Amino acid sequence: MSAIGGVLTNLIIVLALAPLFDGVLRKLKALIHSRQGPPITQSYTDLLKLLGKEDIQSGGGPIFRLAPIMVLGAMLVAVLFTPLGGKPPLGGSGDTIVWIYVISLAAVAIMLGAFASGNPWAMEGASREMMMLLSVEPIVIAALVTAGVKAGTLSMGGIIDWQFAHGASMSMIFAGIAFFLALQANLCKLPFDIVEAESEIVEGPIIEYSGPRLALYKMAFYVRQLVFPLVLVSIFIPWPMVSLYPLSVLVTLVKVLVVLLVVGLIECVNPRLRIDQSMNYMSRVLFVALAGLVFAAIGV
Amino acid sequence: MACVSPEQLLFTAFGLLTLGALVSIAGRNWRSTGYTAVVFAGAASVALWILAADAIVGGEVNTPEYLRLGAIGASLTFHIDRLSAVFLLLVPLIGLAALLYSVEYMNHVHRNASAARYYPFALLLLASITGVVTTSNLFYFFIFWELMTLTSWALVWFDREDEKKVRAAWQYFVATHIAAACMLVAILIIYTRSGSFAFADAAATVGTMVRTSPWLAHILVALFFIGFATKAGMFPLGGWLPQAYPAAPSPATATFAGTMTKLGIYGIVRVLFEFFRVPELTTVWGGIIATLGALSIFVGTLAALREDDAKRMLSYSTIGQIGYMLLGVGTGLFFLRSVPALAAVALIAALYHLLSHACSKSLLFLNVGAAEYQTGTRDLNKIGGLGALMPVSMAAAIIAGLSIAGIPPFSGFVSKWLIYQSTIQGGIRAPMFLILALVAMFVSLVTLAVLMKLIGVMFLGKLSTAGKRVTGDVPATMRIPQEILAAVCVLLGVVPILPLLLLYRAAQDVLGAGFVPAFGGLFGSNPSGIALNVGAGTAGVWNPAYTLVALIFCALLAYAISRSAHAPMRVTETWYGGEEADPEHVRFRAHGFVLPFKEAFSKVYPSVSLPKIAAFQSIQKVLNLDTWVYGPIVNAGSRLTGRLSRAHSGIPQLYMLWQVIGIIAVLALLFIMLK
Amino acid sequence: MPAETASILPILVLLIPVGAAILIFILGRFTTWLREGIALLGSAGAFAASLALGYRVLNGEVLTAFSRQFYADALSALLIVLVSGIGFLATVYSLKYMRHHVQEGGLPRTTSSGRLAVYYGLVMLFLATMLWACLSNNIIMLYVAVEASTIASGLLVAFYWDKRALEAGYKYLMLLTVGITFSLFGCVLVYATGANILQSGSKGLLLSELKTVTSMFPTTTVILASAFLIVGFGTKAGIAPFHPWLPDAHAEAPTPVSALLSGVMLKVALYALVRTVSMFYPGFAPVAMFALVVGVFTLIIGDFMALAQDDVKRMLAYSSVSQIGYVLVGFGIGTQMGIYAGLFHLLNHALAKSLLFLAAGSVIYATGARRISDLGGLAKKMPVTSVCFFVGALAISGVPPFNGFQSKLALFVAGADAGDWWAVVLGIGASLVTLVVLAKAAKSIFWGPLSDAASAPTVRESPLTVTVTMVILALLCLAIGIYPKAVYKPLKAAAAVVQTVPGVPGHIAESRTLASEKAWSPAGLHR
Amino acid sequence: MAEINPKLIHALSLLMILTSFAAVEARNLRHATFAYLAQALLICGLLFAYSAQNEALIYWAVTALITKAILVPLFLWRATAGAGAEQETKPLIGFGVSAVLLVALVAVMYKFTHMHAGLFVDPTSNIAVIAETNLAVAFTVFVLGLYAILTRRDAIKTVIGLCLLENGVHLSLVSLAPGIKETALAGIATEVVVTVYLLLYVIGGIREKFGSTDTFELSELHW
Repeated sequence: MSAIGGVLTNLIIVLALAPLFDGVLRKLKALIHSRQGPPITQSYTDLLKLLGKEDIQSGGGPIFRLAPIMVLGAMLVAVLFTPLGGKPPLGGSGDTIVWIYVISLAAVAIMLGAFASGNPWAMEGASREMMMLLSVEPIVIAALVTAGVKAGTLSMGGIIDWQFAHGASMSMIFAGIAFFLALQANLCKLPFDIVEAESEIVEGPIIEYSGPRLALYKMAFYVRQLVFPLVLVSIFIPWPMVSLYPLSVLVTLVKVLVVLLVVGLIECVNPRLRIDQSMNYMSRVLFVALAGLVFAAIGV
Repeated sequence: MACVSPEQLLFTAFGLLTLGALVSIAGRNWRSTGYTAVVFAGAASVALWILAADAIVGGEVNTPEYLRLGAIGASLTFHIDRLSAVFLLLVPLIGLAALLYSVEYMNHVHRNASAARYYPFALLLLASITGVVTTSNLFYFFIFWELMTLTSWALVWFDREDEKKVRAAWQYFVATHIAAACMLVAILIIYTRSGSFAFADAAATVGTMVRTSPWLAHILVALFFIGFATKAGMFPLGGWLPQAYPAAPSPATATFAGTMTKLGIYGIVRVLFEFFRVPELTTVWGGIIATLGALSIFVGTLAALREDDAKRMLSYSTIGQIGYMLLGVGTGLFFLRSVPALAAVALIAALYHLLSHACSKSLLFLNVGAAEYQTGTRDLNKIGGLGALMPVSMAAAIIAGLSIAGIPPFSGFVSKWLIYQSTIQGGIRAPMFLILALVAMFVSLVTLAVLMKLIGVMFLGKLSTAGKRVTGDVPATMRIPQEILAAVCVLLGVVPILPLLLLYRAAQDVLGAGFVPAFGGLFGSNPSGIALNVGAGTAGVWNPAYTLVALIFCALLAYAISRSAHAPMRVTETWYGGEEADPEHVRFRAHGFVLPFKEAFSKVYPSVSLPKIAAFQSIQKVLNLDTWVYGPIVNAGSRLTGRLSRAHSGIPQLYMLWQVIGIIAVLALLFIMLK
Repeated sequence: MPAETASILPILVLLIPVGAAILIFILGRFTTWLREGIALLGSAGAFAASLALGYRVLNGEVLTAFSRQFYADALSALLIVLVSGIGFLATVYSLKYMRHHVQEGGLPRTTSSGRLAVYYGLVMLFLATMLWACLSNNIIMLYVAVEASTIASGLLVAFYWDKRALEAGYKYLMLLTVGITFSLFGCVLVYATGANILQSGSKGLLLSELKTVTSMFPTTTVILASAFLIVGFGTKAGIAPFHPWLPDAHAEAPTPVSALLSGVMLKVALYALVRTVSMFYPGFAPVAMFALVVGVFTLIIGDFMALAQDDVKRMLAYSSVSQIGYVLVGFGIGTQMGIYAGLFHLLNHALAKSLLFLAAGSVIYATGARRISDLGGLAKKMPVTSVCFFVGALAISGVPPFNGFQSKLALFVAGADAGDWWAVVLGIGASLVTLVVLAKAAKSIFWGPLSDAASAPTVRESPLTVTVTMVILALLCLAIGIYPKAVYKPLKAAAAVVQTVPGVPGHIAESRTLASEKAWSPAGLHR
Repeated sequence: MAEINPKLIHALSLLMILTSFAAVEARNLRHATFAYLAQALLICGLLFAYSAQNEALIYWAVTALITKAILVPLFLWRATAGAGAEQETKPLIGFGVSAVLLVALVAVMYKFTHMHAGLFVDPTSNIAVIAETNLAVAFTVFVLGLYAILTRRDAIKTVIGLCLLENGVHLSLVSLAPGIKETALAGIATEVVVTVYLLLYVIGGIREKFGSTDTFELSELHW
């Protein structure tokens, strides 16, 4: 029953707060641009508006209709595998590898939807999505595997316990840095918002989507904005250990907010990279991750 | 099955398949011949399945000796343990599906060829494969192996007018026979040491040989490994595969991918896990095989990403997936001594991947065949948007594709997850495996890219001109096999406990019952999922049932959210930036998919003829066996031949001079020998 | 020692073809059906008699005649049945084939009838002489029979009497006679020495007697004798480097004769070689070793020469050279197992190579073209021929489930047992080359695009008498390949006749208790 | 039984060397034929001489007279009939060299047989002393035959060489086992006259198709 409770809490917290965090980010960006910017609740209103809008379908077909649902669904499942102020509620039925692949399941759904829409820009977007996946995922994998190697288990709960038990270690620090450097791309923020580059390929994969389905996409992106930082903060910097569950949730969210603020800063001060430039960058980051893995192998 | 003895079942199957082959030789009409073949194969399959069930439930089955060859002491004995049973379940399934599929496919695509060129060989191929996995005598193992090669070769050679395909078949023929020669030498060595061809004696002999002359044992393993790896299509020995697969008709290719190449793995498991179970050997060769497997994974999949011909793409990706199995097998071998539990898990993982890949890859070949059936081409730049017309094939293709790419909740994910877990656990003990694990996990994303390209371009998007003449879906006899295989893919993914139990038994038979820890100890007690434990606590967990429930729940939630405001729907034209454009012109070609990435890795596979970077030249030389192994041999042979020919000048006196010189030489030699 | 019984059968086996030959020479030139009928009857009769003889020998008898001048033990019986059987098939094949060639202007029309009579007469004589060689127990008569077979076949080789045929005929007669004269010298040495040791000329002529005393021969005599015998009979058997007559003769002779030459004559010569040289095995093991070396050399040379050929018949001829090499290797291994394998391969090669020659002949019959590069895509027009040729090719190259595989594997096993690994590895490699050569030839003759030589409207499947013979041989190849036990008993008996080299662990495996009888459980293997 | 006369046999056998050399070296084929005829007569004489010890040899002698001395020369004579047929095609090695080689050869053979005679015949027996010389001669004739076959381009000359080979073998046969009556049988059985006839028949065909009997032109069939 505790699992069910954890599931519901995770879902509710994330669904409720994801747009808020996005609003905070937008506000931050506006301040840096020295604009007034939208109110913090703007993202909620956007979603509500989209839910009411007309649902225009060009590609049609079951895949086109299913894709957004699958995207959000997969993202939410990922939430269930993600620790939020404690153990991941579904940690008993899936470890980090499962987490990675559930995330990539969402990416797959995005691509399928893009293909189904039959719009060349969408397909280009899908192609870029695939490329980003190819260049970013290795880093995430390497970082998490490092954790797994250190902890001797790949289940997130186990890793967190190990962290608390053994404290910080060289390899985990390296892995965390690599994970953080990849975060920008994972969240599809500048300079890595290559997949849906409005000014080039007009939102890429989701170009043909509108109304409630677009809302689902947006929601999924907001959720993603929470999931990755959550993993970062609770696996690589789980401290301080807070025994009281609500408090620890709060602490975690604060840490996430901090991470997101940094992400937002970076986003504001950088131009978009070309895909090959970003691949070069990622390959360098990968070396950091591998360094972490090597340290883990030699037990540092 | 108390009423029928196992060997009766086995021989019934052989008899039915051979009989079917004989009957279908006479076949003129594609359709009728096809149905006859299906009937015979179906009956044989039932027999084999009963036999397999018999073996799984009742344990190992040994048959008495048949066809005793007094001269060399070989006799046809069968030994059916659970490992064989796994294949006895798999092979008829794939073969039957492919045959049923062939009925309409061949009748439509190869109408003007002769049915007698296809069905007899297809049936004999199944028979010989059955023989390979059941016999327990090296001599007959070799015979069945060769039969398998020949029949499959005849299938590759189906289209004898096309010079290119004939050459592909030729390459296949030569490569596999060189491998067979290696195997033969190895078998002879064992025979001379043990004095019999029986597996048991071989195993016993090798055990002693390793102590007496270890180098010989290593040579033995190398010879066997070359033989099996070539058939399995491991890089770089599998150069024939991407040429030969596309040459064969699609159902035949499906059979190859599903059954024949897998027998390479079967051979490696049989021989290395059962004959060569000595620490000195297993650790060394485990490392080698695992490394080669990772190499194969990397190269094969990246090469697949480059291809735009659907079948060539799938063939290359087969090389990659074979790599995963080899990685598992290698890990298992490496830890056979130190961590039995890990060894068992790795072996099971490899076999699991073998099953899932067999089903999904055959299914994909069938899908491509369906597309070819409809459009007449396999070029992904020409095909597009068939999904609207053939939803079944599309759904099947998506399932199979995601399964191979290792996306939950399909079969491929479980097997790959097991492989990752075992390699990572191995990496904790021997860091080398960490790299291999990373390669495996990274490349499985590349696999995803490959198959996204295939699915997305072929079935999704706008209908291409090549598909314009398509009227409806493919016939039912072509749909049903796809549906069956797709179902199997899902089943293997959602209920991992069933295959795990079977493979666990197989591993017990291979490694010995006392050797493998209890099932619960390895895979946890919860029947709905896996909680992997190789001795050092829970290594990882995967519970498809719960995850699926969660996924469905979340999807419903998402759907509810999307419909919450009852937004109206409208279907419009696609938006091309506000311009009127013919979809064919603005269509997204398959070639452009992940192009920068391809360019970054384009030099990986030796047979690529893209502009080369100097750094890769040397690597290509090393990896491309044609240039530095076969080539020189052939040149030397032809040079020798030239010299010899010039010696035969045709002048009688010269020849008589040879006689005289000959007799002098003979005298001299004999004097030396006898004095 | 099996019971010796005097019998009329050996004489019968000889007399039937000889009588047929005489009748044909007398009556043959008048009517077609008469000569063909007599030829058929003659060869069929010889075959029947041989079968009867073989049956009795298989039941443990040794048939002798003329106070052991003729001596039919298991080895002889094997060869006799082989010779007369292939001879019969070749005769059947000849019926249509030779007529066709006469009509196609292969011969001057005026003399054709007479020439055909000569042809059939000579074929009968050829058979008779070969049978004689297999039956003779008299070392001098052995030589005479072998020489006689050369004479009988000489005119057959030069049968077409054009430039190429004449050249081939001259080389054939000249080289073979010179070679055979060497062997005569060897025989004379053996005879003289043996006679002096045995103190009896009549005994000194009989192989069965000489066998017992060879160990008493002085070494130098053994060297001289065995050298001359190997070179002499080896020339006739086509052992490298004494083979150059072989491709010419095989290529230029009428196809049925080529089949006989390659299918059985080489074997008969080899039989003579083994009969004589193996006498020295017990005392002088290196002789066997030497045969092994020569065999390996031969099989490599033959294979590589075959690789270079474009004329299909020459290619087959060279591949015969290499296969003879395999047989010789079998004998050279010298163990009972090796000899068994050699004989087994001898049998298989006789079947398969005759099949190949007949199939090639049927291609020539249909198209008139002999160059592989001129042929192509015939499979559609001549299905039976193409399948038969392919079966033959695979059988020769030792691919299961055909007979060649069984014998080659037995050969390799024997070699491995005797520890001659180098020979085994070279043999396996060479058999790969053979596979490439023959399969490639089959591919380019029967598949790929139609060549213009093959696309002529007259090109069609050969007549029944031609195809039937091929099908029979092909089925035999397959049958023996699938069920080798069928020929195990006679082969083993024949192998037991030949003296083996002592001190090598070679064996026929049946004599061992195999561990494979016990059930197999890998669980018992844990260490 | 009467004792055989070694001197006679020595003389005859030594003469054989000369005749065979003449047969090999004579440029005119008819002269060569005569030389061969002479040698045939010599070998018949030898056989008669031996028959003093072993009367069975008389049959062989008679047969040899018919085949060697009558039939073979007859065939050769017919084969060399016709314009320009007598003249031999120019050989590979000239007279001088051959002469030198011959001397060397005889020397070697004598040395060999006199050293190893014991191998072939019982040294104590009365025929040993004869055998030594005769074997030397026999081997010489044998090698001369080979020499002819190898170095003479003319097909007919090669046939003569073949006959020389045969004579050499026969000589050694009779001198190895003269006392045994089966020897005669063996000798009779191994006459190559039929082969010679066939060869000359084929060579006749070659002459009419190729226009000459030069064996170097017979190289159309090669690799």
